[in-house]
Amino acid sequence: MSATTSVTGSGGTAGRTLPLTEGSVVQRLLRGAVTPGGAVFILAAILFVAVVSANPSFGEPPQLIRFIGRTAPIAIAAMGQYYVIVSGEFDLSMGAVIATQVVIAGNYIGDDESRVLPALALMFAVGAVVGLVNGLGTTLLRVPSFIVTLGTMLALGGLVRFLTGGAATGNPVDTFREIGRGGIQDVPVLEVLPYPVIILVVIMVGGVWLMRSPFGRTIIATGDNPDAAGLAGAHVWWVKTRAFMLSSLSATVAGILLVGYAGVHPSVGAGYEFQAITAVVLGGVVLGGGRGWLLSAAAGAFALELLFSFLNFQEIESTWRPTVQGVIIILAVAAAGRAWSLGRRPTRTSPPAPPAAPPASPAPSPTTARSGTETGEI
Amino acid sequence: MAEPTEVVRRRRAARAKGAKRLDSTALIYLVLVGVIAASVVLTAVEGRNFFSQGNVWAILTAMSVLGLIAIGQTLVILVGSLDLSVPYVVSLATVIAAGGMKGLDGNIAAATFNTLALCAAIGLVMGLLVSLLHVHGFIASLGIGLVVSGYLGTNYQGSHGAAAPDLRLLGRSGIGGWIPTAFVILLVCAVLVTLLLRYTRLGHHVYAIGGNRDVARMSGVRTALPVVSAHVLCSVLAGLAALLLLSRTGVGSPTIGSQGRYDLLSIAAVVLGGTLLAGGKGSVVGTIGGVAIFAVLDNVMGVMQVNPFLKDFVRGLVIVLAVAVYARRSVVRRPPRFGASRPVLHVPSPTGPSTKGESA
Amino acid sequence: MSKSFFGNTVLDGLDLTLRAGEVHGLVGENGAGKSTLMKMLAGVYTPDSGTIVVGGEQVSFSHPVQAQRAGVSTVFQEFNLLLERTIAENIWLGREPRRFGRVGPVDTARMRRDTDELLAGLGVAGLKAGTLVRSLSVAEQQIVEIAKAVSFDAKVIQMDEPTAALADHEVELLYAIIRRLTDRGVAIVYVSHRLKEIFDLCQTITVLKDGQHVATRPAAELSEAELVRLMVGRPLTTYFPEKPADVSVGDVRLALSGVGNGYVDGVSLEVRAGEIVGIAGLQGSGRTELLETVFGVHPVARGSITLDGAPLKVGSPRQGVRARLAFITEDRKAKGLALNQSILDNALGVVRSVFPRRTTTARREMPGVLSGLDVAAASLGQEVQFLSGGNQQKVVLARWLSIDPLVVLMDEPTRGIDVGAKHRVYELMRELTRAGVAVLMVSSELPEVIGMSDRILVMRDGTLAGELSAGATEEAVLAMATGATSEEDAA
Amino acid sequence: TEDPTDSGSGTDDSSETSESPEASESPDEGGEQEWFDQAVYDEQFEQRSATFEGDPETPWLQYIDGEMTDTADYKSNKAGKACFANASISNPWRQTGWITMNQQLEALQEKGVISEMETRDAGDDDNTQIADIDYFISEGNCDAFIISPNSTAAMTDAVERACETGKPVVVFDRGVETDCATTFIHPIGGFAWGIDTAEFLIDNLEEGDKVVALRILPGVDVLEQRWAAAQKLFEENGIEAVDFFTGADPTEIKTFITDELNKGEVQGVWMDAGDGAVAAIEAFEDFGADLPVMTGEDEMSFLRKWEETGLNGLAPVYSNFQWRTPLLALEKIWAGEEVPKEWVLPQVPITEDERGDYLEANEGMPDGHYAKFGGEDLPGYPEVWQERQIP
Ligand SMILES: Nc1ncnc2c1ncn2[C@@H]1O[C@H](COP(=O)(O)OP(=O)(O)OP(=O)(O)O)[C@@H](O)[C@H]1O
Ligand SMILES: Nc1ncnc2c1ncn2[C@@H]1O[C@H](COP(=O)(O)OP(=O)(O)OP(=O)(O)O)[C@@H](O)[C@H]1O
Ligand SMILES: [Mg+2]
Ligand SMILES: [Mg+2]
Repeated sequence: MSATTSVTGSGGTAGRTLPLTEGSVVQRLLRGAVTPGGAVFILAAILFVAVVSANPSFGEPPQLIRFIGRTAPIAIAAMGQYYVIVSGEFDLSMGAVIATQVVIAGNYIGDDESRVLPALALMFAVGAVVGLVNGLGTTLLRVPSFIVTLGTMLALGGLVRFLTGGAATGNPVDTFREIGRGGIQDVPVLEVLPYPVIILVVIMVGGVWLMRSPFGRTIIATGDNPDAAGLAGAHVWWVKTRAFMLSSLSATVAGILLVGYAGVHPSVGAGYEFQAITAVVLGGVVLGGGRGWLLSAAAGAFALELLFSFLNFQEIESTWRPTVQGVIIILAVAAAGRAWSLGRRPTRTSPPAPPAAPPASPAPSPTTARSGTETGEI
Repeated sequence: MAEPTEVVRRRRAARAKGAKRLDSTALIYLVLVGVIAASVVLTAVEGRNFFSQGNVWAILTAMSVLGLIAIGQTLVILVGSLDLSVPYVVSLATVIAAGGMKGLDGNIAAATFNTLALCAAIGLVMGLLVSLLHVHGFIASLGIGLVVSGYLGTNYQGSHGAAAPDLRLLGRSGIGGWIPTAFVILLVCAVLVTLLLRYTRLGHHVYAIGGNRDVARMSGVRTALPVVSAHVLCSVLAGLAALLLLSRTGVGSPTIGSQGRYDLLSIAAVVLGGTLLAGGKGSVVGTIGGVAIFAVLDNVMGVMQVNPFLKDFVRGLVIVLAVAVYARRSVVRRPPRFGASRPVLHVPSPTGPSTKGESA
Repeated sequence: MSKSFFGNTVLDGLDLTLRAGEVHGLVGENGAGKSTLMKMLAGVYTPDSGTIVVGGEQVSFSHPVQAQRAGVSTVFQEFNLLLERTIAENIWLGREPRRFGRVGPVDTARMRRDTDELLAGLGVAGLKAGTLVRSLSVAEQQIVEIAKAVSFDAKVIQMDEPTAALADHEVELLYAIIRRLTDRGVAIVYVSHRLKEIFDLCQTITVLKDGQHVATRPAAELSEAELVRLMVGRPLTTYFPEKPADVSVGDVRLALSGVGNGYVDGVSLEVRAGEIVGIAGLQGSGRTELLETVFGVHPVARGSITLDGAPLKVGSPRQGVRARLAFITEDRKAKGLALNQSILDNALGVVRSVFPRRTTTARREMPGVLSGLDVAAASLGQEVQFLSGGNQQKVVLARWLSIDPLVVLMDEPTRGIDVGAKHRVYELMRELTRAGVAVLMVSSELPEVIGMSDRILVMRDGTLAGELSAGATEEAVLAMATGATSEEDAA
Repeated sequence: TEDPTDSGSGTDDSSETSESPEASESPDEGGEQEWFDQAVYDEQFEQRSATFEGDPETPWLQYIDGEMTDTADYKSNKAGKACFANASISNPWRQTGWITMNQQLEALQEKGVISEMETRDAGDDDNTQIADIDYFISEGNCDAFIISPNSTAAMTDAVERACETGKPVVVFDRGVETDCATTFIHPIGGFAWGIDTAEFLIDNLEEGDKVVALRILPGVDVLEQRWAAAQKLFEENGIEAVDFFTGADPTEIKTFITDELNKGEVQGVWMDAGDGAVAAIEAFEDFGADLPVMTGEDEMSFLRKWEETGLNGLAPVYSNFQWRTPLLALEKIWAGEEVPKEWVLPQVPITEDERGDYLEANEGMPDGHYAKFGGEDLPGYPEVWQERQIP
């Protein structure tokens, strides 16, 4: 960075060094919490309290950890969908990918223990290829992703059922199903630590790391403004394609867990794409791209599942479930509406902020700081 | 002032030359003709006649319901929104209409009115969510669809009510055994909506808002009205489609809309018809073309007794490939100045501006 | 009048009086509040306090249309046209004429007729009412915008940097239009960063600074230096920084020979290390496309490019970046920045997507670079959409500095930014040359091209029309750009 | 989001309907539908123990004695063309049946009874199926129609139009609200299923015990009838039953059961279709609760899991072999033999004692296969079913 250094050095005008962030940790947390991406955590917490008060045994660690385990697939799918949505696209093919993986597990592994590893490799390969097709269709063929993935959903679903005669042969061996069904036994407090929980945590950690990596930031920047990202040297088509691949691979992992949890069945994965999109949107991620946090998407999935459990415990007829779900997502999104920018305005702006700042000294706005700008002149 | 405009004029003239291309509607109908041609051959291979009375009737019938819904969907997409609730609105409309008619002709008017009014109300709610609360159309309609589906699931178990005999008669009637009445209704609606889009302020504003909501607002367009109208019309057209379905099935069914997968198929048909998914550009004529492509495709696959699973595969493939054909074309590129399409017309050296900028 | 956003006062107790037939210049640095003031007059924002009086009547607007009905039309800084609609549809949007009174169908024929009349009334020929706006050039679009503003029978027309996207000669067209309007008794509020235009056009000038009213004076009483002093608060003697003595022009860095494709043809040029080469030309002469071609946006069909003597093959911007070319686009918002992301994320955008392994280093150094450029913000976590144009441009510059470029391609580097920020950009260009970087700059502001460049290349119709040395006059540049013969040159 | 279509496809045999035409739900005005019909309930109650005419070795040809249709007019010597308007093959039950039907077709083609069969698949859509039937009428050159209605009331008009052609019309599985069909083939019906299963649970549970009823989706007549009968019996016998709609999605099933177990003990599980039964059992295993007394279906997945866990269960049957009968009925019709107007096929649950036999007989079949598919004597057995070769 020699040029940079020399350039700035010789300018001799170096203004004050800007802080990386504004405010203390607590202030920032508070600011984060009022964004839709933060609010979903609060929503999930409220729902959790509601569920536990409706049924205290739900709050016991063993039950709780099982709940987390069973929510892992949808949370993982939601995180996969997040990559695509934040890059400005949609992935409607998730359900079909899950169904495909389930069928592969059932038909290819069967009772053959030795095929578990090759099957896993095959499933990930299939997931990657589907993501690749979605991504290339969207970026190179320039078909809107809504349409490409709708096409993949129909085509993949049809092809798999055509090739298998509509249904899988049967459940794969138990070793394979253990991934989604089993866990580490005899753990203190929890009794059992389900593998899906471990996988979920690993994927979350990996995802957070990914989103902080250059690639992750590039995904968001690309979702925000693809033209600018392209001119900044990002290969937009490949960035988006990788987002689609991450989505399909997440669906693959969800599929593997579901084979274990639920077993092989044609309706496993049905409607998962909309469930995942709902979770992502509930997590405050903006459709259209460029805004939102990965973990909020996962939190959205948990909030959704908690809501369903709450309805079960309240003995509300299960036919009303979609209605409640519909109302909730509309409310959440309406509330999120333009709340995103709230926490990120240049000045202190948590809504009830004191508008007291004297007009003469508007907080650290660009204008006040400008005085430094001209010092170099003359 | 003459001179600078001269330059402008020269550019205009130059550009017009290179830009002679097929417009997207023409392209869609070209694709349709191609699909029909292939179908004629394949149908003949099966020993059938594609243009036989029964086949034409079948295709036109298949177009009617999806067509009506797709027209509504076109409006909604043009205005920059999306409607995923149509299947549930359709289902709801059939049970309400059939419940209201109770199989009696005397109830037709009232039941039809109530049904369409209810659909309009649902569209209104969606439109208000989208326009006033700024909920993304995808979410608003998904949410409303879920709400309605919960209501249907809880309150209607199985088929409900009965269509009036006159309505059922309408379902079977047609012109000369070739053109079903349902298709005539579709055409009438298509013409009306096209007129609406071309010759009313509302229509102009629909395009404007879909093209750029802020620009429209700045220009004094009341953005809420067209958005709400588009959603209301879409739901009403879905209600109309439901009445057509009812005229064929004779009973209300709480799942008939989902059976037809009208949400995704109508969106696919609209996009297939050349309308931008992002809004602001497209036409009902194109949409009808898109619907026709689907109908012909389904028809020929039916005649060939294609495995039902494989049908979905083909549908998916066709959607992506067909849209790819014109999605690539509609990407705006500046017309190249040099090379093959370099404008031949070259106006002689332009005169400079009358007043030169003074040097500072 | 006052206006504050979220407790941040951007306009404070401002008075402004407009007289019929007057062109009133509104000047001030980026973020001074010019656009905000206009938007309040236009009914986009409602003032927190204060009143607006039009023709003796007190009015208050809560919507742009109310302002337009009251006779106040505005040509906004951002384009307000629908690309997929025709000129006529754009102009009459929101008040399409109808047949048979209030409920009839839209009278498309009349719309077209009225449009043609309107354009003719402005002295514009060659634009057809039925043309899609998408196919118009920037200048033509600007004309449509103005025609639209005029079509309201406006008493007051506000123009927010109407020439930002225009080349000098196209500005003439605008001048003519404005004169026609003032002859009709229309008052014009004219915002521009190009002081020359202000003096050319305006009878009265109002200066804003930090949301405060600084002065309103007749233009005749002001000199350019005086005006600048009012704007920045102190005199500004030399506008363009001197070419530093210690910069020696080195070997050829970037060389194009016979480069051509669909947009440009037969372009041969050289830029040496430590040299600033300016490219002038009319709007649409292909300057942007030339830079884009070098950077890899458009493929090179003919000819070759070399960098430091070695052939340069770039098929995409990414490869351009890899070859250490930097490209500052003319349209910051559309092509330069991810507006919802933070300053830091935007500044690191290039490194992250092309040299991910260098991210850590760049991230460590970036705060220093940004403050070195005097980016004014509360923190690096602030979203760039809330920065003023000048600061946004500095963020763009910072992102390219981070890759240590060999060649910097600048397209309208100072478009829409204020004098202070402009000056900083110029300084930076000089500093770059000192570090041996080759700078290729496109600008529509002739003083800028002339003042900054070591050599000036002029483009016309996609080809290089010729080369001029540093001291060339604006007339010479323009003559070459338009292809006009010398006797047509006004003295 | 739940998509009723999708879940429908996932389900098993949601297809049934035995509902005889007269018994069809009375179109009541608005409000909830009452699925319970005492007369039909009583009739099916009786039919469970009725004697079936014909050879018990070929149950697909058995029927309960009743009104017969005279088919002398249809007698013909040359092979005829059958036109089959199928509702869909979107669930394992229908797939299994469809395979069986095709093998039966092959056998009859060899015999020279049927020249060809043209099939149109409606993909679970009423509207499409109506169009399919109309297409057959005008373009199909059909010598006979076979219709597996997608829904009862909606298909009535179309079936009547088929009848008007004067060609034989065979309706099977779900019925329609007209008796114009030459024969209507179906197993006993939903109430019988409900009675069989509820009686089993009642016999094996104590009063006050809790049963979780897992249902697929609302509104399908026969599924509703199964539950209507079972619910009535549970109520009468003091069994506490809570019901859920699961869309046959095993994920949902597990969730519901886990939540129920979280609330308290569950002693029994009742299912309106066996699809997903395995998931229900696994939910108990995973929770560490005692396995329930439960009823599933004759789908192989349930039979296998049932044996493996040794739980106390019953596999009610919605006779899949009925898919053979329509073609065999055509054989009779074209031969001029009379056929029952309403052809009620036997519907006998598989008990624990018989389970072993069926498992053995169907070894190597996929999980989605149905034990009482009745195709053992057809060409292609067993590979075609094992490999699920769908034409
Ligand atoms: N919608 C808004 N929300 C918050 N702050 C805003 C908003 N619009 C403008 N500002 C702030 O108000 C100040 C004045 O902005 P304005 O656009 O009026 O400046 P300007 O003089 O037009 O500058 P330029 O020359 O860059 O166009 C700036 O600091 C800007 O950041
Ligand atoms: N062959 C052509 N004939 C007429 N107009 C053209 C042609 N090619 C491009 N244009 C128009 O000229 C306008 C500007 O083009 P371009 O960006 O190449 O010019 P430029 O010299 O870089 O101008 P700017 O100063 O805006 O950067 C565009 O609107 C474009 O549509
Ligand atoms: Mg401004
Ligand atoms: Mg340019």
